[in-house]
Amino acid sequence: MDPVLEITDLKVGVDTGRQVQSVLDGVSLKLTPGKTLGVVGESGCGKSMTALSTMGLLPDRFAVSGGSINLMGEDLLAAKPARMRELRGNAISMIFQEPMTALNPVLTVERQIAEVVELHQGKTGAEAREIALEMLRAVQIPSPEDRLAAYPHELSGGMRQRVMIAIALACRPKVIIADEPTTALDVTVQAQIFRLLRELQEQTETAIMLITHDLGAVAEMADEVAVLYAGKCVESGPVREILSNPSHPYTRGLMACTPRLRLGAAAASAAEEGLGEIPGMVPPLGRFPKACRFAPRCALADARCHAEAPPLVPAGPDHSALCWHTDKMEQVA
Amino acid sequence: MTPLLDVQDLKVHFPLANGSTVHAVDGVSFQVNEGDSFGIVGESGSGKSTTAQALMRLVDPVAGSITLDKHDLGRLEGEALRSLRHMLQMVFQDPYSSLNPWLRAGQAVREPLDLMGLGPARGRDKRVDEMFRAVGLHPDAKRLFPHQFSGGQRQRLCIARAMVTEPRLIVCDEPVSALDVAIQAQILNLLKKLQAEKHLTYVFISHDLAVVQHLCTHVAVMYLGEFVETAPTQELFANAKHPYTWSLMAAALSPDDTTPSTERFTVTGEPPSPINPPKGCRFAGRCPFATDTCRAEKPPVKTFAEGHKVACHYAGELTPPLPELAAHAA
Amino acid sequence: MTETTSARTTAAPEATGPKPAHPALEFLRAFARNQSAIIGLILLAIVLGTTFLGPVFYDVDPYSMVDMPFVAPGGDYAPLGTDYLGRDMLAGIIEGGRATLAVGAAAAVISVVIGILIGSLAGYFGGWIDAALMKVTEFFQILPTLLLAMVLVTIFGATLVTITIAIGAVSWPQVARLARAEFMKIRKLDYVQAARTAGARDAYLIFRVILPAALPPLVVAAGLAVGAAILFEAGMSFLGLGDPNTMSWGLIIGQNRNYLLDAWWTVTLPGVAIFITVLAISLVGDGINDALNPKLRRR
Amino acid sequence: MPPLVKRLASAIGLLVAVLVLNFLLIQMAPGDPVEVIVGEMGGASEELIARLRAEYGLDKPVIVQLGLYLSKVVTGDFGYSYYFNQPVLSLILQRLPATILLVVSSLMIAVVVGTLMGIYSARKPKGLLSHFVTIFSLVGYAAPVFWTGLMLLILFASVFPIFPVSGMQNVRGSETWIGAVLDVLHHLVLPSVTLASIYIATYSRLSRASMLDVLGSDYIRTARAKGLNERRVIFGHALRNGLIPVVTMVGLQFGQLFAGAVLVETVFNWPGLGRLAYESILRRDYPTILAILFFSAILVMVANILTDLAYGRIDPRIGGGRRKPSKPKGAAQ
Amino acid sequence: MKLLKTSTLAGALALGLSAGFTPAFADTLVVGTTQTPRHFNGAIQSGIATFMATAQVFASPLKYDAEWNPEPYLAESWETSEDGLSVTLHLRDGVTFHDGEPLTSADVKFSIETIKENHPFQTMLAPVTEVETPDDLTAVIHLANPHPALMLAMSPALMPIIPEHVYGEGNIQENPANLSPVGSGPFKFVEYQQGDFYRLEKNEDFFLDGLPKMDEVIVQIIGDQANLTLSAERGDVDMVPFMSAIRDVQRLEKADGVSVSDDGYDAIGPLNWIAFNTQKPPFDDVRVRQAIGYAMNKDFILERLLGGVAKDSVGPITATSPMATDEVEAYDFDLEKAAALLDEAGLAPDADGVRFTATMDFIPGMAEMGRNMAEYMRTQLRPLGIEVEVRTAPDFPTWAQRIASYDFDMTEDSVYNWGDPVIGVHRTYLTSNIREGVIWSNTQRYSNPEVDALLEQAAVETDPEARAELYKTFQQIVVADAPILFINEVPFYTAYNDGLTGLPQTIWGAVSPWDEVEWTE
Repeated sequence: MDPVLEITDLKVGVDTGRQVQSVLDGVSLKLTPGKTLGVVGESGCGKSMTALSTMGLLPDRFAVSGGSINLMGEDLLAAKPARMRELRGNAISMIFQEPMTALNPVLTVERQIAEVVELHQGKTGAEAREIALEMLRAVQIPSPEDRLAAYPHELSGGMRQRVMIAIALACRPKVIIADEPTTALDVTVQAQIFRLLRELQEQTETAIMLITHDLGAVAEMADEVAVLYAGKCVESGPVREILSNPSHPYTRGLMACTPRLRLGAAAASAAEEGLGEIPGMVPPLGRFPKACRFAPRCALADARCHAEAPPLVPAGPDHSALCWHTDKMEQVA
Repeated sequence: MTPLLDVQDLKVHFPLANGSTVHAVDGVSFQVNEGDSFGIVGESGSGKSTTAQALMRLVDPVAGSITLDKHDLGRLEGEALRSLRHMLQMVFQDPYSSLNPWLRAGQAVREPLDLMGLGPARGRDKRVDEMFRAVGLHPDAKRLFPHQFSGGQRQRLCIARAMVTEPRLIVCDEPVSALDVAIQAQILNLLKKLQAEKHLTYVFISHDLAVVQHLCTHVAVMYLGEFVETAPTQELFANAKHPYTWSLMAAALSPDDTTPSTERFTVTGEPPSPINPPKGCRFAGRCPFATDTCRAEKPPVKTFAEGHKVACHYAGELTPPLPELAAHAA
Repeated sequence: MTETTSARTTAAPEATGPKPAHPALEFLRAFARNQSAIIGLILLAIVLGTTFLGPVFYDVDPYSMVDMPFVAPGGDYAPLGTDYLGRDMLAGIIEGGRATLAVGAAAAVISVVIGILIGSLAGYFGGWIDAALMKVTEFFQILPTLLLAMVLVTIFGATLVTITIAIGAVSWPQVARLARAEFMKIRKLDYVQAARTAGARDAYLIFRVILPAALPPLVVAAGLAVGAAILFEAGMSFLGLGDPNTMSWGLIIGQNRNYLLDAWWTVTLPGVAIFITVLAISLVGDGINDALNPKLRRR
Repeated sequence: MPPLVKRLASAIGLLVAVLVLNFLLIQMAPGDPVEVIVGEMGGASEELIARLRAEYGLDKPVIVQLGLYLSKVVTGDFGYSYYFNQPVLSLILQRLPATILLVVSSLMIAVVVGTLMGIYSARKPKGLLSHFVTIFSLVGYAAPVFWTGLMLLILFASVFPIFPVSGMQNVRGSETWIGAVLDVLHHLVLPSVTLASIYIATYSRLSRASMLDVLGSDYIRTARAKGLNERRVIFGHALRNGLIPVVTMVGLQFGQLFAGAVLVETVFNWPGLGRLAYESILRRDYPTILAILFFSAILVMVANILTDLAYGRIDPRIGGGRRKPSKPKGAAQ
Repeated sequence: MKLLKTSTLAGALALGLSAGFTPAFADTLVVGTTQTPRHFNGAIQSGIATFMATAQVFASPLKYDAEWNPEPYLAESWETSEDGLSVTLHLRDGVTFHDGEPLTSADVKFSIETIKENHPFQTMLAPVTEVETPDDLTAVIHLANPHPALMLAMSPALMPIIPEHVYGEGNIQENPANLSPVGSGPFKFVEYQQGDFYRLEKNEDFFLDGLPKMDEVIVQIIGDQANLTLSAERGDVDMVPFMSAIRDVQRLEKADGVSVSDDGYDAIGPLNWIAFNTQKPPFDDVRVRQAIGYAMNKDFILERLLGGVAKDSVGPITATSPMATDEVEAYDFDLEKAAALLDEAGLAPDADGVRFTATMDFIPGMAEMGRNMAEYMRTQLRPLGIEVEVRTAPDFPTWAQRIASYDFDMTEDSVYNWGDPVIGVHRTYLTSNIREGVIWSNTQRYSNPEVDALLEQAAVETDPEARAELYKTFQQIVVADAPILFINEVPFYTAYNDGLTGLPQTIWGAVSPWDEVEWTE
């Protein structure tokens, strides 16, 4: 199936006043209709910047310096601002991390949903209201008629995130970018939201880019995975492939760091399980190592890793990793 | 053996401006033995942080008792309370706001010693150096200001500060939830290592079952101000009996488990407000097993083997909807 | 962002965070980058230099008649002209600046001290103490300050001291509110709780932990209060409630007000002096605020 | 509605406190009002003086005078103005409209102009015009208001005689109703602009700061992600939120605005309460001073209640029926 | 925003209108004043603000021309008895008050009694024992002793005939009609916008034929002198009486279409002086007072400080009065003489050259005559070794309180003659008028039996020439004793639109009826 969104070799820099520092350096991603791409990494790895570049909403001082973002044959980087506005919230929409703050506190739910419909579909009044109501039903908000007139503060966190999803879905977008959509929510609510996204995706064939730091969420939601580290995509491939056979030391490290819940019979052995570590931390902007960016934290790193940027090595079907040592993965953790 | 910490029927309520009351913690009892780490797990609004603050006497309980090593912590005031503070310390959730931006790292760690007049003044610097090393920081970093540290390093500083008075009990309030997964692992390992080395006792607050399972010896599951299930860690994760515990377990995600969410056990709705908690079982409104009894009557606390306590009318009678638990039970 | 630090961790070496610079240095850098703040600083230096060093270079008795009344600026004896008594305007402005600045500073100190005291107690303790103190504050806030000060000065007589006290006594509520808000915000921060668990007493928490953190905006408020007090004094003098025996900018304006139509300089020049001073104070205050905000308040 | 009742009770308490404090304050003043009357009459015999003292109750103990005063105030009797020779209440009611007109129009100018300036400079904080706005707004703030008034008076009533010199109407009268209204507005321009000039800076800085804050918030990013254009983002989403601190400030500053009116009314001979206050302070007209302080306190309170109402309209989190309690201390998590 | 637009619109409109600010109604006179009247009842209130209105709304028994000659007004004729102990007034027939009620001798009796009881000018009617009303048109005023000042006291400003049926009830101080007066004068009172303006309209039934000329008179109160001057300059007001601010007078002299005149006002006799607390050392020593007199440079004061607009004042009686003399000590500027007198008084300079320190008060609100004079004295007396501290009173009562309780060293003061010396002069010098707490009594506590005797005689002396002689001696003594240093006559000017004629030029200036004022074009 043709990708609905294809990001190729995306480069983003930030102007600090003294110099332009690289934030993203050659990130390539593909989204397929009806499928979910999980984008994982620690904070500061460039996940959100990838999303905002795609939306054309990079903050001040940040700018795309290379590559292309192709939405159904249209290069978004070349699109004029007016065209981008037409696409945003329409063909491509976004769900943000903090449902508490991502909704305008002074506007009703109806207004905030109807607004996109009015803007992109030219529907007004009762028609827009009807669509807003329909969307609330779609995101399974109880007694949706009453909720139309509600303000965000009158809704719980989970409901607010449902409203955000309703807004994102109102114009039947081809692509939804969900930036850590459940991080701020409780686990039981997180489960509900993931379930909702899955169900909606099955109905609409929307492609989802799920940005998360949680490999568990990736395992649950994603079909494909891209692992970002310090502005580079270090590994990508199908979800089962990556989780069962991680081919980059960073991915392996993340797997090892994540505490596992051991239930039932397995609980007995949980106490003996140690927790893996990745030493150090993600380097701050502007201090990315020149060669392999992970080398300073990598157990496998040797002189070459510190001297030469690693190549993209195939590690399986549709699976590739940016590492000199894909063959030595067993040695990690 | 007398427990180090004995909490009986602790209640913390907050009055609101409009006359109603938040029942943040509503009758919680537990004991922690020396060297154990007691985990309290729950969602936001469950009252787990308030419990921690009540233990520290940062909020005042309206009822119940807190006994720490025979001292009646819950009733002491003023100087008497202050003189006991060195026995229990706290690590906070947000490493950014828990360090005074105006104090250098060394001063921050030394501050409790100075305030409580612990040890000879000359020896304090040495003690601070010791603590820096213990948490994996170089003593040279003493002269830096908090904003010059990363989040993980700040949390190390906080741990050093909490341990500098050689407390009997450390209350950790979500100490890793603000950190990235790789750093979280570092801090968890550090806490575990220090506990082993110094024979510390923890009360560990978290929303993450996996973290609690990893670190704690005992676990209490909290919902709307009450403990719904308490047990030694292994027992709890092998034989959880409360539907709420199941829902938490089912919702926990693991990279090893690619079961799609649509096929998992989920509960509906979100926790109700602690202002007017439901009359019967507080979880009844979201529980798929709830009956009219649940909605009308407060469930009794049933005790099972190994001190496994469950507050559910049907505890032990229901079949767990999670395959692992069901398999284990069978 | 570029320097490295010597702090290496032993067990788990994290690459240590950036910015080893002292917060004060960071603040100075941020301040120095702010052009309007620098302009303000220069203006302030000019004002202070003129009023305090002025008499050294321009030795004319501001109270004696040097020429005919109402000589326009550029006259033979008085470069900025003369007033209604033929006194030298320049000497008067230099002399008046001292009283004006003194009243401004002293009144600001009074209002800031009262304000911080009330605001910090209310913000720290909360509860009924807060409620009671805020009632008092509200009480003072619903009365128009100028009227109240006028009544006070009328009752106790128009001297520089009573005017200063009156201004200070009516303008503290804003500082109190600010201090209270800061204290309420800061007292909830984890590091204050941490200090409490570390055995800190209330006084230590108030003065050693919270106050330093709350101080930056209060310092700015104090600076702005100086400007406000200067304007206040000028207003009172204009209404004829100034101290007639001490030359101040407000008094010069008030006394020459009737001659505005014929001798514009007698009113305009002291007005310009007030304007420049208050402007300089505001610019510097804004600069401090901006420099403090992003760096030290967040992160 | 208990909150309103509580509020009213508290307001009444404050007003009584205002009355008592001012009364006692004025008792401390040297001299007594009969001396004033006698002085203003141009002298009087001792018998007349004694008679006047008795008539005004000044021969009674202070506490009795206070009791008498309070009991009269309850019935709406604010006493008799020694100086102006009429009941204080009628005196104040004659002057009140002029002051309200001046203060409210100044407030509107200050808020509208200040907010527009603030929005503009928040959108382009580095622009040349933004600097100009900053400087311009500071001019009004830093210059003594009476001085600004005198300068405007010289400029626009003498050098370019566009506006009238003083008063609030042409005493020669207008033939038509509309002419009279225009005449008052014509007289209003200079005083209200002068009074507004102090506060334009306050509001432009405040709205600039709050708009900067709002424009950086998540829900503005959401609005942009919906594809809204800049104008709708600013006026549809940001403005109402940005106005919240402005509204708060309006309430807080109303009392000060009234104080500024004393100076402006004096400069422009505006026949309002401010000038009356000035005159009665100079004349030791105690009943009038007391009543003015009392009425200005009422004005401020009414303004505060109005701002609260406005606040509730702008910010649904405040005031609206379904109020959600704020989280108490320590109840987080 | 909307308001802003409207204001701009109004501004633009006004721009068009203001191009030619000719009066909207040709027969309207707009008078500007800085003073806010307490009320409009001149029977119980003194002061220019009240007098101006009183003279328009009320009529009095007599009025005066510019040469101190009485003219019939309400009284068609009058005669004084041989012994000078009674004055008979024959009232005009058919005079009615503005409310239509007839004016009778009962109203005259009521008015005189009210004035005697309430008016601050206690000496004015003090000798009146009884007013007899044999018929409706005759009133006989009986006196305890001859009282030549009575004639001037019957002027429009001082003796308004107020209707008994309006003012007779209750406490006259609080009579509502004080603010909406009813009289029989040339203009009817229409409305008062508190602190803004009051409006009078033509009394169609005025008893003098063809008068008044104006249909409407509006008195606009513009508290600030500069604003008032600007208004006059722009033609917003047509007439500004009682102008005394020098700069403004000079400015209006130059303004197009506006003229300035100091005609009239002779009887007001406003003197500006410096008074001493003569019981308080060192001012109890006449030499000290005289020394200060010689230290003042009157030329500088008159020419420079007062811009040559004010006239010199040499003694207690205004120079225009028939009772005045200039044969008194002149106190020519002479610092050496001043120093010698001080030495003689035993006040030697100390190491810093300071002989003594003293305070100087002034009436608040009168910048040029008051504050400037005090400031001048401070500067001027310093070389002589006298350190002067200028004390400001925040308000008039404070000043009055200080002076009337003798808490002062020196003060500037302005006191008016108000026509006959008995009304405005005696009060300042009589030993019997040392009344603590009463301002403008003998607050200097000056006491000279010779002066007391002279004044007593002059009060009852009916022969003008003999009377003038008595006053001449009085003036010489007082000037020599120097309880008061006379500086200048407060200059009163009237600024008026060139289109006006018939301006009041009587001895009472603008506190006489404006019934002949009219527009020429």
